[in-house]
Amino acid sequence: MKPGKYFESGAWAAAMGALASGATFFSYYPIEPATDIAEEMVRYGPKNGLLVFEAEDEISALGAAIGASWAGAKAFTSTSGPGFSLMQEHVSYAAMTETPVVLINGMREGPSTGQATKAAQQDVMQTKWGGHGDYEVIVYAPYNTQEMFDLTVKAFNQAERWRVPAMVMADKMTILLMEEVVIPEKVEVVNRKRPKVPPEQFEPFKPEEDLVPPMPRFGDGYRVHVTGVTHNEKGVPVSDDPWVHHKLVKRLCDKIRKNRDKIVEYEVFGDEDPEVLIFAYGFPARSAKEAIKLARSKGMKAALFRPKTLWPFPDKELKEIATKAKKVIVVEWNYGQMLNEVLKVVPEEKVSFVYRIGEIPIPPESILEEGGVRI
Amino acid sequence: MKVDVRITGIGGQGILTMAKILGSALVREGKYATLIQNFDTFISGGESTADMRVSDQPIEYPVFEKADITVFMAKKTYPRYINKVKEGGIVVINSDVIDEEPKGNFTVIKVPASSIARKLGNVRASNMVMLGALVAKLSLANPEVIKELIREKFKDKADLNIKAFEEGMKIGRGI
Amino acid sequence: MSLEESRKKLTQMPEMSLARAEALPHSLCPGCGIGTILNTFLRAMHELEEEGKLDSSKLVVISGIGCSGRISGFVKTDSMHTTHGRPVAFATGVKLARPELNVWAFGGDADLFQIGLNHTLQAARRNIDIKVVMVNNFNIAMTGGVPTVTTPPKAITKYTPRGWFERSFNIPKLMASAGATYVARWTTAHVFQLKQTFKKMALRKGFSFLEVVSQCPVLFGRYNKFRDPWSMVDYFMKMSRVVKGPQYLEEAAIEFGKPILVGEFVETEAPEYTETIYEAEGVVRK
Amino acid sequence: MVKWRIEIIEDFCKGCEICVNICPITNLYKVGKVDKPVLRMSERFGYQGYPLVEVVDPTKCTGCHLCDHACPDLAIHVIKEE
Repeated sequence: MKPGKYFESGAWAAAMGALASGATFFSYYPIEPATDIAEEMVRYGPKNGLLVFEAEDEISALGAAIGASWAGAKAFTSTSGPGFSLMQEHVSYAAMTETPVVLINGMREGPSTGQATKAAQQDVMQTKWGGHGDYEVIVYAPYNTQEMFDLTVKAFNQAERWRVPAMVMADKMTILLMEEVVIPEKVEVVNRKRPKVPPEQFEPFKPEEDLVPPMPRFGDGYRVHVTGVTHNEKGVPVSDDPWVHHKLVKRLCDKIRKNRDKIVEYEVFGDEDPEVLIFAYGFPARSAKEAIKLARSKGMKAALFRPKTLWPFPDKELKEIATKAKKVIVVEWNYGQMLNEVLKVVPEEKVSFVYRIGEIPIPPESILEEGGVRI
Repeated sequence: MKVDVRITGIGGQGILTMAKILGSALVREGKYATLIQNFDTFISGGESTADMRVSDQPIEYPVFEKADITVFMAKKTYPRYINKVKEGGIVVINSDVIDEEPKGNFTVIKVPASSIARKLGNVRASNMVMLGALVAKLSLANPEVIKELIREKFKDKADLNIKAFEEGMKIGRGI
Repeated sequence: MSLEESRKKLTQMPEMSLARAEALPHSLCPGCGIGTILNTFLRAMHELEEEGKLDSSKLVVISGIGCSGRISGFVKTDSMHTTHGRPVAFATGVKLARPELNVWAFGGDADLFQIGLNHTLQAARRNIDIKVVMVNNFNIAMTGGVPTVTTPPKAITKYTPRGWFERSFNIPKLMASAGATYVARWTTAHVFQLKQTFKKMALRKGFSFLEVVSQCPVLFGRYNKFRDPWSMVDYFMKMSRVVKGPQYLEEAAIEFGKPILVGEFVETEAPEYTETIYEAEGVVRK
Repeated sequence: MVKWRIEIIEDFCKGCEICVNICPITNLYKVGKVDKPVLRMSERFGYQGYPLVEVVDPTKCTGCHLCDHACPDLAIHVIKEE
C-alpha cells in the first residue's frame, strides 16, 4: 500500500500492518468480527507475497501458522472469542517451541457465543492464562485505527525478536471503526535471528545473552527437532529430569520478564500529577480520553493511563502515577479483568470500577459520574 | 465544528460505500471523521447504519445517540431512528421509498434518489444521488474530492455514479 | 561398550544415516511395531538419497502425540513433535510456506482418526502433497491401552474388560471417500513392502496415505491372546491378503479372525493443492 | 560367494525376539532342516535389562534382510562383506 493518509477500518489497518511487517502466511477460520481481516488479506495478500489459507478450524489455523513459521514464513492468524479459546493449546505450544507467530483477535462478547456482532474486552486475561503451563506472551491493545497498524507491526517485530506468540487484542469496535490512518514511508521491520554457525555446531535451543536462541528454517540443513516436550539445548526431549524443565520454562518466561522494560508501552494523557487517574485500554479508552479533557476543562487535574501492552503489564509505571492520584477509575468492557492487575499496584480504597459487560457505550460523563468524580 | 451524521437503510443499498466516500473526502481535505458500522447480519436486506462524526479536530469518542443529520434510505430503519434526530436537526429522506411526512422539530429534505438513479440507468446508484444532495445542501465536503474518490472506487463504472452524484447535487442546491 | 559408542556404531551403519542417534535407543516397548516402521522409513529415505532422488535436508517429519508421535524425534531431519491430533495441520503450514519441502506426517490411530480426524480428511480432500502415515495399533497405548476408532469389535482392553462395543472405522474406505489420491495398507510383517511404499510416497506428488497395521504387544496384544510381539506379527503375516484396487475398499475393515486386506487401494491423480493455491491466488513468492 | 556379517548393537536390543522368529534359516533349524540357527536368544541381559539376541552361525545367513528391517530397535544389522 502506498504511504499516505487513508480513511479505513481497523481491520484494513491491521492487514496493512501485517504486510508492512513482511508477513508471508495468513491462516484463518471465519468468525465474526475477525473475518474482516481475512477479507483484507485475501484482497491484498497474494500480490504482496502472502499466502492465505482457510483452515478447517481455529486449531488447524494456528497449527498451520506455527508450521509455516518454522518453514521460514512470517505467519499470523486472526480470530475472535470462541476461536481464540480453541487456539489456546497451540498458543502454549508456540510458547514452548519458541515459535514467532502473531494472533489478531477481534474481541466480542462471551461467555460462549454471547453476542457475536457486539464488542467487548472479555478475552484479555485469556491471552496470558488461556493455555496450560507457565509462559509469557506479548499482548497489545490498540485503541484506534492508527494503532491497529502500528501495534500490528510491533506485534510482528516482538514475535520475531523474542520468539514468542504476540497478540493484538482489538475489540470489535476498533476492528470495524473507520477513521484516518497514516501509512508511513518507512516501517521498522525486525527479523528473527538466524544461526551463525554451521549445522554441525548448532544447538537449536541454546540461548544467546538475551535468552533467545537463533532460529533455523526447515529445509536449510540444520535438521532441528522441534518439540512441545521439555527439551535440552540440543532439542532432545527430556521427560525425566524436572530440573531441565525448571530451567527451560524459567528461561521462556525470563526472556520476556527480564526484558519487560524494552517491551512495555503505555500512554499517559493529561496531567503528570493527576488528582483523578483513569485506567482504560482499547475502545473504552477513547471515551476515557474525552472524560479527561472534560475534567481538565473544569480545572481538575486529571490523566488517562492507557496501557498499549497488556502483557507485559506496565505495573511499575501505573503505580508511580497512581500514587499521586486520589482516585483511580478503571474502565472496562467486562466484569473486571485488567482491574485485578490494577488492584495489585493501587490500594483498593482508591479504585472505582466503571464497566459494561458488552457493547454498551460508556459516555465520558458517565465515566466521571460513575467513578464518583463531580465536575 | 462537530457534526454527527447518521446514514441508515438496508444492506445492499450502499450505505457503507456512501459513508466511506464521504469520510475519505473529509480526511483528504484535512478534516476528521469516524465511522461506526451497525448491521444485523451480513445478509442483504438486513438493517445497515453508518454513524459518522465529522469534525475539524481529532475525534476521540465516536459514539452518539442522536444525530444532527439523519439520512433515511429505506423504510425499514425509519421508525427506529426518526426518534433519534436532534432538536433542530436535519432529516434527509429518499422520498421515493419513504411516503410518510416526518414530523418534528427538524428540517426535512426530500430527495427522490431512487427514481433519479433509475432514470440514469441503475437504481443502485441512488446512494450517490443522496450523497450529492447531502454534500450540496450541507457543504459537508468538497464535491470535487468526492468525484475523485468515486472515480477511484468505481473505476470503469464511475461515470454513472458521478452523474448520479451530480444529479443529487442539483437537487441539493435547489432545495 | 558405552551407550555413546553404541550410538556411534549406529550412525556408522550407512542405512541408518538418518537416525537421530542422540535420542536412541528409544523408549518404545520391546517388540513395538512403531520401531519397525521407523526402521523401514529410515532405510527408504536413505536409499532414495543414495539413488539421488531425495535431498534429506529437505525432508520434514512431523508427528502428533502418542507412541507414534515419538517417531519425529528419532529421525535426523527437520522434524516437529506437535500436539495431539494435529500433525497434519502443522504439516499443511510447513508445506504451504515452503513447497519444495518433502513433508511427512506420522500419527497413531487416535491421533489421526479420533481427535484429529478432521485435519486428516481435509488434507486428503485438498490433495495437498503431504505423506501421511497412520500407525494402527488398535488402541491408545500411551495412556495405558484405551480403545479407539480402530479397535476391532469385541476386542479386550484394560478399559473394555467386557469387550469393545463400538464399531470401528474402515480406514482405507474413509480416506478414499475423502478424496485421497493414494491409499495403501501394509502391516509390520511386510517390511519390504513398507520400505517400497515409503519410497513411492516420497516421490509422489499429492496426498499419500499409508495405514500400517502394527503390533502393540504390551497394551493390546496381551489382552487379546497374543502372548508376545512375534505372535502378533505372525498373525498379520498369516491373515494378510494382498489386493490392489478400489474394488476391495468395501471389505477393508479389520476384524479379528478375518483376512486383513493389504496393498494399494487407491492410486489416482488430481491437481495438487500447494501448486493450485499459489497459481490460483497469484501468490508472488518473495 | 557373498558373505554376510551380522552386527548387533546390544545396548539397543530389547529382546523382543522378532528377528529370531522372522529369520528363515533359524526357522529351518527349529524344524530340524539345518544344524545351526543364525540367531538365538542368549543367556545374557543387556543395558536396558532385557535378554539379548546373539548370532550363532553367520555363515548360514542368506542376506535376506528380514531381521534388520523388522527390528523395532534398530539393533540388528546385516552387512555385506567384501
